Amino acid sequence: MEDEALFSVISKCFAPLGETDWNELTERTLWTDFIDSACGASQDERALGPEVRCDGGGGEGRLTLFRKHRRVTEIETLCVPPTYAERRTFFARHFTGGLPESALPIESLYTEWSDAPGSCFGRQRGLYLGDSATYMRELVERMGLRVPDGYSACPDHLALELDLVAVMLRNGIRTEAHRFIAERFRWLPDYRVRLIGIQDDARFYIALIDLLICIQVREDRRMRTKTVAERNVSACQREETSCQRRQ
Amino acid sequence: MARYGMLINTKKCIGCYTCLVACHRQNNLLPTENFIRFEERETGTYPNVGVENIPLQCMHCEDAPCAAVCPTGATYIGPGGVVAVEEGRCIGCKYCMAACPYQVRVVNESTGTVDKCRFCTVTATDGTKTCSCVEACLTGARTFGDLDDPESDVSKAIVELNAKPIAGDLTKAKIFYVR
Amino acid sequence: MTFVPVWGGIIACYLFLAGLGGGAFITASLVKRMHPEATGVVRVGRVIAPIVVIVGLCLLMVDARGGLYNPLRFVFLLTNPGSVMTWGVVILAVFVLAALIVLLMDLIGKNEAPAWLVWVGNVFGILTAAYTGVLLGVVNTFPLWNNALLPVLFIVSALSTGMAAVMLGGLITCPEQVKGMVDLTKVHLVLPAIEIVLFFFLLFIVAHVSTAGAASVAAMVSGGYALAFWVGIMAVGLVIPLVIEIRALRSGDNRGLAIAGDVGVLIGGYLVRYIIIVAALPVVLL
Amino acid sequence: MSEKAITRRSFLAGSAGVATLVAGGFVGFGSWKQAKAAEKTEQPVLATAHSMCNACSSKCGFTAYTIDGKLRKLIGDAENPMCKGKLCARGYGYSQIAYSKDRLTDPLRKNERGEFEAVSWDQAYSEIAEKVASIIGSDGPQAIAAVQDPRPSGKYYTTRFVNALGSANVYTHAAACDLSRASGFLQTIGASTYSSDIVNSKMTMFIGRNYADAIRPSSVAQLQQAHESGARIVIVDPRCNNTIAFADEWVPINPGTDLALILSMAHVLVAKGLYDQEYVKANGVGFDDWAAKLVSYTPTWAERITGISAGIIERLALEFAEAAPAASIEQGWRAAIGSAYRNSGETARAVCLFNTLLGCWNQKGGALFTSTVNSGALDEGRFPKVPKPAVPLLGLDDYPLANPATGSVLQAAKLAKDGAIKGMFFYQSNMAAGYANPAYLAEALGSLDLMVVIDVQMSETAMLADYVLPDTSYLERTEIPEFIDGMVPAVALRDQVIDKVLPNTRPVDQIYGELAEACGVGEYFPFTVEELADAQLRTVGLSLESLREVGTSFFADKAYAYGAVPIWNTPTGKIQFTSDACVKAGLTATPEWLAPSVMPGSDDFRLIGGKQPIHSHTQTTNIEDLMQITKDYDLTRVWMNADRAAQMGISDGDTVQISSSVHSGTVRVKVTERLNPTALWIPSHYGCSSPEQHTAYGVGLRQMDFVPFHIEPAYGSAMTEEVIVTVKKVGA
Repeated sequence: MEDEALFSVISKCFAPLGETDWNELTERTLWTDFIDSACGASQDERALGPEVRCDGGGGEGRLTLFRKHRRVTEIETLCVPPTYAERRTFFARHFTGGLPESALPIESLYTEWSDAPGSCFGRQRGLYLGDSATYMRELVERMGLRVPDGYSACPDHLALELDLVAVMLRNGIRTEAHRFIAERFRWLPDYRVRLIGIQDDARFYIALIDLLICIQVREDRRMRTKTVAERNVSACQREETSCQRRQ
Repeated sequence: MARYGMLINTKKCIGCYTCLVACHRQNNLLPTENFIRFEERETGTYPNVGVENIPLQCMHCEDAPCAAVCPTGATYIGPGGVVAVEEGRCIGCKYCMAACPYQVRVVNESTGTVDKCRFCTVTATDGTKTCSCVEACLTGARTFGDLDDPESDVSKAIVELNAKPIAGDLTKAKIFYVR
Repeated sequence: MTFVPVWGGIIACYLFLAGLGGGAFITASLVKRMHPEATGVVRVGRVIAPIVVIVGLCLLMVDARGGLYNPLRFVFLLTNPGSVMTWGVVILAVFVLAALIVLLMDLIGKNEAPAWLVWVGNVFGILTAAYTGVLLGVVNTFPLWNNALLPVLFIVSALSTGMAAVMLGGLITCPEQVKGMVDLTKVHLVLPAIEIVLFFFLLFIVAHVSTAGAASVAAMVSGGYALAFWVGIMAVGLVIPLVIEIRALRSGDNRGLAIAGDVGVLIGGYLVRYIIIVAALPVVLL
Repeated sequence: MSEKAITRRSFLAGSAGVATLVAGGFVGFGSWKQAKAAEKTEQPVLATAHSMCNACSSKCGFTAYTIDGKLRKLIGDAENPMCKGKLCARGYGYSQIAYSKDRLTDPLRKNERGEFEAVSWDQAYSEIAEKVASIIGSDGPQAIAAVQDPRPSGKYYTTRFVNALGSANVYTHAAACDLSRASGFLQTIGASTYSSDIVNSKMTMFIGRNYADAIRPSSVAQLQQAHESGARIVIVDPRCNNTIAFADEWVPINPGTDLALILSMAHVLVAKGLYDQEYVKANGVGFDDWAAKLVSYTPTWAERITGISAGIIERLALEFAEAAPAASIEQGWRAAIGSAYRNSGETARAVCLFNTLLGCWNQKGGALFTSTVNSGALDEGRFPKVPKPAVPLLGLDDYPLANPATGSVLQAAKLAKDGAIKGMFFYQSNMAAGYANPAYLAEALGSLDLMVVIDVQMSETAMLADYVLPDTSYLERTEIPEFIDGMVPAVALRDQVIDKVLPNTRPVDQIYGELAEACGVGEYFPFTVEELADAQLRTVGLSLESLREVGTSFFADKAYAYGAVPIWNTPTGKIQFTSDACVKAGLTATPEWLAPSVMPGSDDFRLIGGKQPIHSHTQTTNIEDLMQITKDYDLTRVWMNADRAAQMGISDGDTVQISSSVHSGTVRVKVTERLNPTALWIPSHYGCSSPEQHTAYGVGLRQMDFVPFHIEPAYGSAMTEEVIVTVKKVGA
């Protein structure tokens, strides 16, 4: 599965979808393909270009092992997507606003409303239509696209952010896509905390978020240390092999 | 050059917090970032009691202890005698907060820097006619203006009402109170 | 609105470590002069001095979040020569530099550090200790801080904690060298005694000059901080070490007790800063 | 690589399928922000709209400024008679609700497990309609009822919808607000309220009314003006509230005894012949009966009850006589004469009669019946008339004096519990937390077959509902015009300020119209809210367009003039010193002393409530900016008189346990000289029990929890302060 398809699938996991569409998405071959691709993205870390992970010296072997173990459980969780009925219940209880169990995947709700002078609510959190929403709307429009009607309160809905990545990748503007991933998905750790806090079993969604966080962290580092990154490729590969040996 | 100051008539203050919330809105503040602090004083004994609500905020002192102790020069006395904070220099050591005798400086929890009343009208670019607290005050307890201009509302009111800084000559404060 | 202390544990720790560093360096110089053979103890002091001050400075930077998030802003620290904190930065910088060079020369062992450099270290060590007191002392919002006794108390406490730290290090790494230092034990004995006297005067005077001062003192001796004050500072930090030292003078060394006494001095020293920072109440100007 | 069509489908491209995009359009977040900031400082594109606040029921008019469609600033409209150019803290703070994460985003239905789940509008409508049909089928339309806290559109559409279903049962929050006042006034002067001409008065007495803590900016301004021009302002209140800033005297009365004070002042006037005898004779009926009763209400008698010395009572009466007719007792609102005590309704009657003794009706500086303008009749073709329901408003049999315009919503709750009312709709009403004992109300509303709540966030009432329908916030909709009484009557408009923030929310007019459609009575809603607003305005010579321009418009030709003799709209056409209806309802013909139903002893307290200037009941406590003030200043504390506290060994800031017969809770104490020793004062806003309101949840105590469920005889009010509590220091 191509990267763009990977993002497209995750996007659809967070968006309202009809039963037929959901069944089509989670149909066996496509989903297996998605899982493979997800494994790739989280494990061999080559999904989005050259690997740059470097967890420091010394003890990283164990750390990597631990991470790998965690990722294995993540992948296992992802292997069994929720049924349409399960998903509908989850959306009705958690991706609906104003409820004690609300956990809407909308960036504005987890970031500062605005730090620009001349905004009404300043740096408060937990408000719709913050700077990230305005940015998303304008970006989407500048690129010649349109925010769908259902998302007017939340152009910075995770599903749209992911969808935009998929669209960018599909259209071959990869550098921008990578930058977008690095910049936009910084709110996901806070969102992950919210998902952990809900009463229902949110493991499927948490696993997707973990996958995205993993990709974001890598892209962020890559953006910041582009040149260093290239130098480190070989070193990291060495670490990878030594790790495999220990296993 | 103007020398800006304010008069606060506590006899008119009903302690309604309107100035505080208006200030939040005007200056993009966090809910915890209060440029105005209220003190309430009760006098007398039941049933002969008096109540005084005293809003405090940066007094824009001429002898500003905050500016004196600021190690990075982030706090300075700017045009019009307005004590200002240059956020880009502030390291958030909070020495100014300790030095301020009026406890009217606050930490912006989001940036870690210290901030306070800016006499917002002086720097406002959005057509604001006077400080948002003055504009919002329901009872006209606040008057803002140029202390050097004897004809300004604030100068005339200070004379007429015999208003004094809250702590006398302590820091040559430029907010005058009617008590 | 109730008053919330401007600073807390982190800054208390910074003041404590800065004083301790100064005190440790001076202790090392003292030991070198009086017991040149006790090189282990001297080295302990010279190792401790720069390290704790550097740690203290790091704590300061952690507390100053505006700078922590934008480290380049620390460059501006030298731009206001009128600020005690600016002097502090200079003093601490010179001290750390001197102490580091002395330590390096000591470690390399080829040449003794020149006497003038050691004296620079000693002088700036005292200044470092004094600075921590003056930093608070010039703030006239808080009567508990704004008096001439506080810097003196902080200097004595700095010497006391510095000495305790060096002795503690000595007792752990080279106990046999520490054994013979009866004269130093006497100094070590005098400091807590002076501190108790200074503390008494400080509280007595502060309690009498203003209501805010009285309230601050009340908070320390009978209010929310009473336990920390009486048990932490007075008992653990001053009286017990004093008793231990007296006992040591009379009936000889006991390593375990000496270690306990030194640890007590350190705990007490930290609490002195902490409580003086958090118990101080501002003058009410209304 | 198995590429399926689905993975190539994009939300962003719309329906067409794969998107192609302009690569050059990409810009990083940082540069975007910089460009944005530059654009704003260079040329901020401000859009403005006039609208009305919804933070309390005053509905102040303001101009809203928006940048990029987002709210920037609110400025009170100088023209608006409610705000006179100023908004209060709540007005600024509450504007945040539009963007709050706690807003309801989708219609909700409670599932079998008692949890809310999102459903589609159509599903919600059809299920509600099915239940409505089944209730009407089995119990008739009178088993349907609605409750609303009056707002322009809400009031109109709720009433129209319920009437269209064939039911007359539309209630307001009045039973927990001003029901006794309105009902008592109706019995004496035939009007549900009046306005004291404070600015021009020589003396005005406020009984339990508190302009400075329950703010309407124009009222604060009037009071200030009166005070500054030398009017004598007297505050009768167990608590020395913040209005004292503009008052001359605080009369620290024992709560629940205001009736005794008024009767005794009347005694002084009548005994000394210092009342306007001609006026009384010309306008009143039954005065002699009242005068006969007044004989025994001497100031010495009243001193024992009210705690106010006889000398002060006599002096106040004489001052009134001196100032008359430029003097009055202000009309009050909630509390003492509104709904607090067993004698609230009778106190309201006595207030009107006392004002009559002063001869102050429609006199400059007295008590006025100011001018009103209302919408005229509309074209019945476009706005079809709803037939009058066959069965009148339920509850009036049991509480015959209750103002029929609002009814007693508490009796409605009782009827719901008894099964006479089976389906209830709520609009902008947090009945379950604010009107009476929440445990009782939860049980009563829990026995409904159908409960539908329309609101913007999950209130305690919404928590009990079977269906919750998400409303737009007040900034996101246009409503029908609000006609405002006054010296110069006016009309103001709530207009849409920002686009709908949440796409799946709907404005109240649309919700009721669609509900009506689903229930088969859609023929009564063939118009949009704009059409209705415009038609109403055209009956008074305006249009929606013209009112949009100015926000507030005045009817100068209808301005009030002093001196007109009012038409007393009572059964006798006179001011009724005696009322047959009251006798029929089991009360005395003239207002006599009626003790409150409970009285505190020397070891306990009467729990009384009141407002703080930053909150409107429970409605604003979920606003972070406002709640932060509560936290910063520890505003959830209960107030206790300093002497009582000293006796009990309680100091300022101590935590105490408060217990009534039905509830118990712990809270910190503010020890103060500003409170009558028999009272314990609690702010009435806190104790939110809805976890969906993340900011408000669990902060402070809820006054209503302590109040047992009971209803004021004859009048139907909540008697919110008929409760005795004991106080115990925690840890003592």
